[in-house]
Amino acid sequence: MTNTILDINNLVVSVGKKPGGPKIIDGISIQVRERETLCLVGESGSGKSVTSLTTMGLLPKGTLVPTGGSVKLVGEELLTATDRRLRQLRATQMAMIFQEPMTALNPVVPVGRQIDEVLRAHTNLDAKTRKKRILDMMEQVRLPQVERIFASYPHRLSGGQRQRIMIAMALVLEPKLLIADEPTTALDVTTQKQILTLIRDLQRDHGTAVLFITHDMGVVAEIADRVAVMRQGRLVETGPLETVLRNPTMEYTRNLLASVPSLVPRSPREETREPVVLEANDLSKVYKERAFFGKGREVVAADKVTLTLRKGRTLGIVGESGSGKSTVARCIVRLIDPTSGGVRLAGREIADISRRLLQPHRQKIQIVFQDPYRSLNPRVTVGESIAEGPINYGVAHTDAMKRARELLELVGLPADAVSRYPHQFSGGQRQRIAIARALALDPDVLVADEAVSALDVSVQAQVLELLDEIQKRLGIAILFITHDLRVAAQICDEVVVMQHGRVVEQGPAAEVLTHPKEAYTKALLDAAPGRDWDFANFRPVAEGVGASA
Amino acid sequence: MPVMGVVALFVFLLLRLTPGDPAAILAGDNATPERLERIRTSLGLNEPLIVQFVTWVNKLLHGDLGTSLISNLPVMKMIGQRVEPSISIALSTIILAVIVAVPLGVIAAWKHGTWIDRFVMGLSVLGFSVPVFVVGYVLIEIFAIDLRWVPVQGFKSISNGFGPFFERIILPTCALSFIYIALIARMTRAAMLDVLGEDYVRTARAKGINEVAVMMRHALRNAAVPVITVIGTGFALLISGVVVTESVFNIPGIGRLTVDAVLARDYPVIQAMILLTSLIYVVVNLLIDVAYTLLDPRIRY
Amino acid sequence: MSVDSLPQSSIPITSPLRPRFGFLTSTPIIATATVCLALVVVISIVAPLIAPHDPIQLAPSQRLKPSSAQFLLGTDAYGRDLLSRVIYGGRISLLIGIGSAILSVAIGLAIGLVSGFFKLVDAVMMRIMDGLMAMPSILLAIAVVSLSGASLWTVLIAITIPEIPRVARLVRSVVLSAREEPYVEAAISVGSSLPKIMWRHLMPNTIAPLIVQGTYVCASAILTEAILSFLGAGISPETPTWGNIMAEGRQYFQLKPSLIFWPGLLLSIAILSINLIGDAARDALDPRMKQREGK
Amino acid sequence: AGKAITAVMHSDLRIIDPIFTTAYITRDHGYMVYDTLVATDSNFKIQPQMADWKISDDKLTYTFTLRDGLKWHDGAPVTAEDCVASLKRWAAVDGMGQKLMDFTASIEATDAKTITLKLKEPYGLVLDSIGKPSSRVAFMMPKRLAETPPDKQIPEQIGSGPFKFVQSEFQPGVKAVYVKNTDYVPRKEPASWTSGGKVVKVDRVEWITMPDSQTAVNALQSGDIDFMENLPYDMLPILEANKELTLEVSNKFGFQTLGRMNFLHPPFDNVKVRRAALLAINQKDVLDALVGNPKYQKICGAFFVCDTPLATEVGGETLVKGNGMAEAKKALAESGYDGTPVVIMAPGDVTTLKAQPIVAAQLLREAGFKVDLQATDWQTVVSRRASQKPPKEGGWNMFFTNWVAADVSNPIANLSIGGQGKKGGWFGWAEDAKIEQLKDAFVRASSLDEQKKIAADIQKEAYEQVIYIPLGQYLLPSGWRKSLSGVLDGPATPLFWNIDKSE
Ligand SMILES: Nc1ncnc2c1ncn2[C@@H]1O[C@H](COP(=O)(O)OP(=O)(O)OP(=O)(O)O)[C@@H](O)[C@H]1O
Ligand SMILES: Nc1ncnc2c1ncn2[C@@H]1O[C@H](COP(=O)(O)OP(=O)(O)OP(=O)(O)O)[C@@H](O)[C@H]1O
Ligand SMILES: [Mg+2]
Ligand SMILES: [Mg+2]
Repeated sequence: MTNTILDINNLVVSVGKKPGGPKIIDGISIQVRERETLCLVGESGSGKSVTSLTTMGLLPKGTLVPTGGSVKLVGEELLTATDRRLRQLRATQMAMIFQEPMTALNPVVPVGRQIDEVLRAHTNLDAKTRKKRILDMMEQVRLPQVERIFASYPHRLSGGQRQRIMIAMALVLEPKLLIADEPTTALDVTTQKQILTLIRDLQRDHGTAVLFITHDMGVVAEIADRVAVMRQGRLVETGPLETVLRNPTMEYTRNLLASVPSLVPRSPREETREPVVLEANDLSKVYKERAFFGKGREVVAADKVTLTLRKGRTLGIVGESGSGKSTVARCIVRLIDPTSGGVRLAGREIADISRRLLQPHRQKIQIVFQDPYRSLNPRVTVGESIAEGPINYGVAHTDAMKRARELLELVGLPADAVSRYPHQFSGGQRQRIAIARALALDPDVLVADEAVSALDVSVQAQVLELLDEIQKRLGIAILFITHDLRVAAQICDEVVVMQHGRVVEQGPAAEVLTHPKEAYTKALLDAAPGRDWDFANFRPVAEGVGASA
Repeated sequence: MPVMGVVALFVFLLLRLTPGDPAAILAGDNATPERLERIRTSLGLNEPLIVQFVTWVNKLLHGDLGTSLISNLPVMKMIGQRVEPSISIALSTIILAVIVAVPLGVIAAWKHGTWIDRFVMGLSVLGFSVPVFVVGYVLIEIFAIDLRWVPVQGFKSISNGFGPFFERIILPTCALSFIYIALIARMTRAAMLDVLGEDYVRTARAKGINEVAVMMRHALRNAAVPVITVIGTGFALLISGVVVTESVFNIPGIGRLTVDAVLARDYPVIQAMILLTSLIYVVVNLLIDVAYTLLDPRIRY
Repeated sequence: MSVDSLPQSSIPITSPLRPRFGFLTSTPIIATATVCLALVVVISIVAPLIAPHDPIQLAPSQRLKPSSAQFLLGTDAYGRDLLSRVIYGGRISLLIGIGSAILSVAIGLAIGLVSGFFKLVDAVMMRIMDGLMAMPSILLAIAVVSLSGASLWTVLIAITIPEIPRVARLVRSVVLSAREEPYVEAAISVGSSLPKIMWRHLMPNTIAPLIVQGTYVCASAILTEAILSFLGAGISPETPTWGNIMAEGRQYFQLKPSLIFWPGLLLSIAILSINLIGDAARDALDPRMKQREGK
Repeated sequence: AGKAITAVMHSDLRIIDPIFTTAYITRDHGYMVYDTLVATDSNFKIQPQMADWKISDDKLTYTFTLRDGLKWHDGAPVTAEDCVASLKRWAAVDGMGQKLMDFTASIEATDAKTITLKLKEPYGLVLDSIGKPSSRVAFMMPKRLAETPPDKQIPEQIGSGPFKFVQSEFQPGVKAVYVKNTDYVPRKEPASWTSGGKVVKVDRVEWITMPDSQTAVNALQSGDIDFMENLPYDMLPILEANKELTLEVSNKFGFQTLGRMNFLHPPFDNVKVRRAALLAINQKDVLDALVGNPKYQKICGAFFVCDTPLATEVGGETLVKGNGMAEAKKALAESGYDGTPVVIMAPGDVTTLKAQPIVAAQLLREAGFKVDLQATDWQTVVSRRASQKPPKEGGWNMFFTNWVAADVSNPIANLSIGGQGKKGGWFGWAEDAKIEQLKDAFVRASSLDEQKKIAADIQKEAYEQVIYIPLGQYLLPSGWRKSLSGVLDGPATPLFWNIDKSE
């Protein structure tokens, strides 16, 4: 038995100082041992971050207060430790990496100095030794040109590089415990893969205990030794990785796993001869950035993109962040004007007609955005939001509202939701409302730009199911944009793979996602975390293939 | 530059299209209409507006601000005589305000929600609510008349030694700083509160460095941009304050020069002054833009 | 999982737009400020009923009298009743404050909304606004007032004009960021017209910052009026305003400090209250403030 | 650096050509830098200053002889030609000067030191004009300066007076600096008003502008300044208690304050309405509001200043007694006044002009007038009063001003009395042939008695037509620190010669 590094016992965290306040964390117990990675999973808001912040002693003062239980680090109680002692322990004994690499570093201090601060605060080393040690650490996290990066400001580094800096900063004093709170969620799959490997390697070298927080089951399968599942502040289930994935004991865990879409494309639907409703021909978009000094920068965000979408079908656009997916979507919906190329909507060219002439065509193509929290005006009732489109096209207010009720029911919300405001709904519910709004105009084409990316897997599954159902019922065509290959595999008939604004591969989903021709597509698929595991069926993919073969 | 153009045109039109007759002011009593007419002609006020404007702009472009209608002195010289006091007050006010207000704001943000925070904020709101001339009189009454620590009024150039300069500038500076301190302290607090919610502050804390370092090295530096912005936009406020302060403490600065010029319809002086203050404003804000790039490596122009 | 089993929201139906005045009593300080401001406003409104004397009625033989039963706060340099003048003074001062707040917010809002949406208008408008902003406001005000004569209107306009660019810029920046919001794009894609988008989706975003700006303008306008009076470019010396009572009283500063003290006190109370309420309104309307409490 | 006096004058010096404008501060500046041919003593008698004079028996030829040792500040000797040019420039713009020129056949330099003035017919006010103590004073300057057209300001300040102007330290609106003219040869006689020996005992005089009288009073109390020309009345109790200060009225005749109506536009184009206004107004209320101290105010119905040779109270009874209100109401009702609002310009920035409009407005309202009291500043009043347009287009109906007593003590000097109308008249442009006739008769009058009689007639006519409304007289106390001694009385202005300063 190796040493227990972190021992959380029956921890309770409540809101406010008074004991009667609602409990955010309600009696959880977790142990992390040396050289072990414990993955803490659970839906959004389940208390994962609060648990980690409690450990670090970084809970917001006065609002969240640990009211019971204990948190021990190598036998030392943390909940009652003084601020001074906690400061000493941080970085030396326990360190933390946060989710957002973009904002976790101070933008106005060179990254080298930010790491240096740790050494200055906790050691008496002279400047030279410190620098040597930092450069050494930066090499360990496999940063290139360490001298240059040492003196760089964060904004000059990519997201992956920043996250490496964070890791270097966390590990420079070889702490016993590393807490990583969704460290890869904001990164591309390829970068994610690198970071995960890095953490695992470093852990092996330094013998660190890792508490890894994520909601991505793929990541769990990739990295965890043991898994702890949280829900609404309670611990649902813990156990070794294999056990939890193969034989989850709790219903909740089963549901969670079952909701994870499979990378194996669903069985293809029949080819149809339905009419083409949407066509993009050589669509290009160049962003011109004006600069005060020097020449402006030009970004070719979409480069001669051609695609076709038939009635009743779903076309997926996949690709890494920045590959131009959203740009294409926006050009097609004419939220931005394409630089060149054409868009034909139901046979009509709409790429270069004026906004006024465009007006009647708008209703044929509708869009659902990624962020369910910002795509509904918080000051307008749900009903008014949905009815806005029909009213614009001449439907009487009362009729439009009646239609809004019907639509809400269609997307699985009570009809009386019309008079409520968006903030009264969860993320998944809001996304349904956004879909209802898009449907209100009876469009031929629905563009979904990362429409499920922000949602928990279970909710994601529901929304995908809803889209599928609606497509069956109304026969609309869907242009589905996602960076999640799992999602693409489950919903798309055809897939377009984009890189640097260009289409690199295109074809039926089953074809592209199982037998990619292009190296880029292959790399993408390779990097997808947990691709060897078929979560929904509680078995590794290989077994499934073997079984069905 | 277009800004200055707008200002120039605006001021010119404002002055010429509103009533007022410098000739009458010049001539004084028993000015017959004929005499007024002759004076106007000799001042060039009878030319068509467009000619006057072109003449003025043309001179301006050659660095000539014209001649005062009233005192017959070159405007450049009049302004030159008056610049030092105003700049002195403005600078000392900004320095004092920053020295006092920034720590206040930082402390208030750090102790957010406590009585210290409320006290500092209350004080700064108070600073907003008292007219600067009232503050001025009270200061004079206490420190110059009752205690006799400093002279009541006037200005001594710093070339006469720091002592005389300082004792005359300290009261106006304090009076004027009042509102400025209030403004900067509030802004500092708000900016600090924003920054304190940022991820990198949490990161800094997670490193185990002490709170002072967190505040100064991480938070304040990032809060500096909005604070500096407010110093820049507050500059207009400062100019207003300078005008009043110059009256209360009888400081021969450009603020009073302008007020006097407005009252006397001394067009060349008003035009030059408003143009000059606008120019200062533009320059100050340019400097502030430069300061941004120094403070925040992300900002590039 | 079935779609129907989604948790239904049990939060009561409230509108984020409907003014929530709860913040007015959120802390004892704000409550006091609210009461004070209300009092000052009410006093000003009912001035004719409660003022013991005609504030304009001169009695040169009664000048600068100390407090007495007839003149509770004494008289000013023209023998007018100070109490009555202070009571009446609030009318114009508050009118100028509120008027200039409303005017500058309304005009600034219009300019800001339009500039935020039309590039061409923006380019021209913002140059003009920059120019206006660069001009020292008090000098501008003095120029306007002394050149075109001091009346309530000219003073009001003179004080309002320099505030407009600030409001316009504020609104414009809010609009520029708000128009990137997905819900605005959603509105575009469902075919809403520009005016509708502005009115319904952009304008409401500007309300919170405008309330703050408005209270600030209100307070600073009252102060500016006082300063204009001080510089001799204020409203008619007959009509009492807190500003010109003080400006007149300053000559008798050592002789009869109450001439400055009382209007100054009311002025400070009003401005203090307005500022406090403005701050509280911002905190109440800005969801981020609530979030921040937690961080 | 020697002895220096720091003084705060009644206003700020900006225009420094004493002929170009009538501003009193410019006149005061003139007395520092320039000298006059002849001057007025404290008995209103003309005395020699730069020159002695002889009058021919037919009273048609005046010969002025310059005294020895007169030098301009640039070192050149003062010549008769310089003086002739100066007189001509002055006479071109000054009211009394113009009148004098009407009677003058020629004025010439007959030799380097002699100026000969020949009249067309006898004229009683030759010396009174050239030696008049207040605006505009006939100051002497070198010919090259005096040849500047009177509508342009002279380019430099070269006089022959007891002080020299320090151009390099001049900051309009801030300060003006004078140093002792060491070349100046004072007359032997003792100083009396602007006549006599101007013996300068200090090395330097600085005039500092303080726009805020409160600040100036503070400065006087704290010793920042030595002299303050006008003390605010309300501060007197405090200042009187201050042992370090001397408070005195150096201009014993003080000032006349008056209200003037615009004869060109309704309602004051109607004499009945003007009469009603006159009846409504009383001097006591005005003076109480303006001064509020019986020691410094004087109710006086005389147009030509009480206690002077031409003083008479005829016609001003209601003004003095304050019993005209009932009559005013009646008169107004009968005048056909149609409710046209009376636009009164009320300057807020001059202490001695603030009260009059406010009090008058109230009294006029009481009588039944509609009054539109428009707040402005004095400079605006100055510029606006020159406008002959109707009130709606930027004109006006009534304004108030003050004259130093010496400026109004006779019908010729008194600019405000006149009937020349729109062309040559004073603001308000009263047209009244009778007054003009009487004024002509006045200048031809050969004896004081005759002058008195004509002056009384003028006053009667002036009251009848309400040419202007005299609102009483007031005295302005000056204050100085006890370290100053020898401060002289003056007719209009503080005089800086003879003052000594102890350390
Ligand atoms: N400062 C706070 N004050 C009050 N409640 C809070 C605070 N911070 C978090 N909470 C609540 O605590 C609960 C747990 O939040 P936490 O951030 O730990 O969730 P999470 O599991 O990390 O979710 P996610 O996957 O979205 O990051 C949530 O319901 C959240 O609303
Ligand atoms: N308004 C814009 N101005 C300039 N460049 C832009 C703009 N919008 C996007 N870009 C650039 O265009 C490229 C494509 O962006 P786009 O948003 O289409 O990518 P994406 O594939 O949707 O990425 P993600 O998965 O992160 O949403 C990126 O390099 C991006 O930086
Ligand atoms: Mg979290
Ligand atoms: Mg995108």
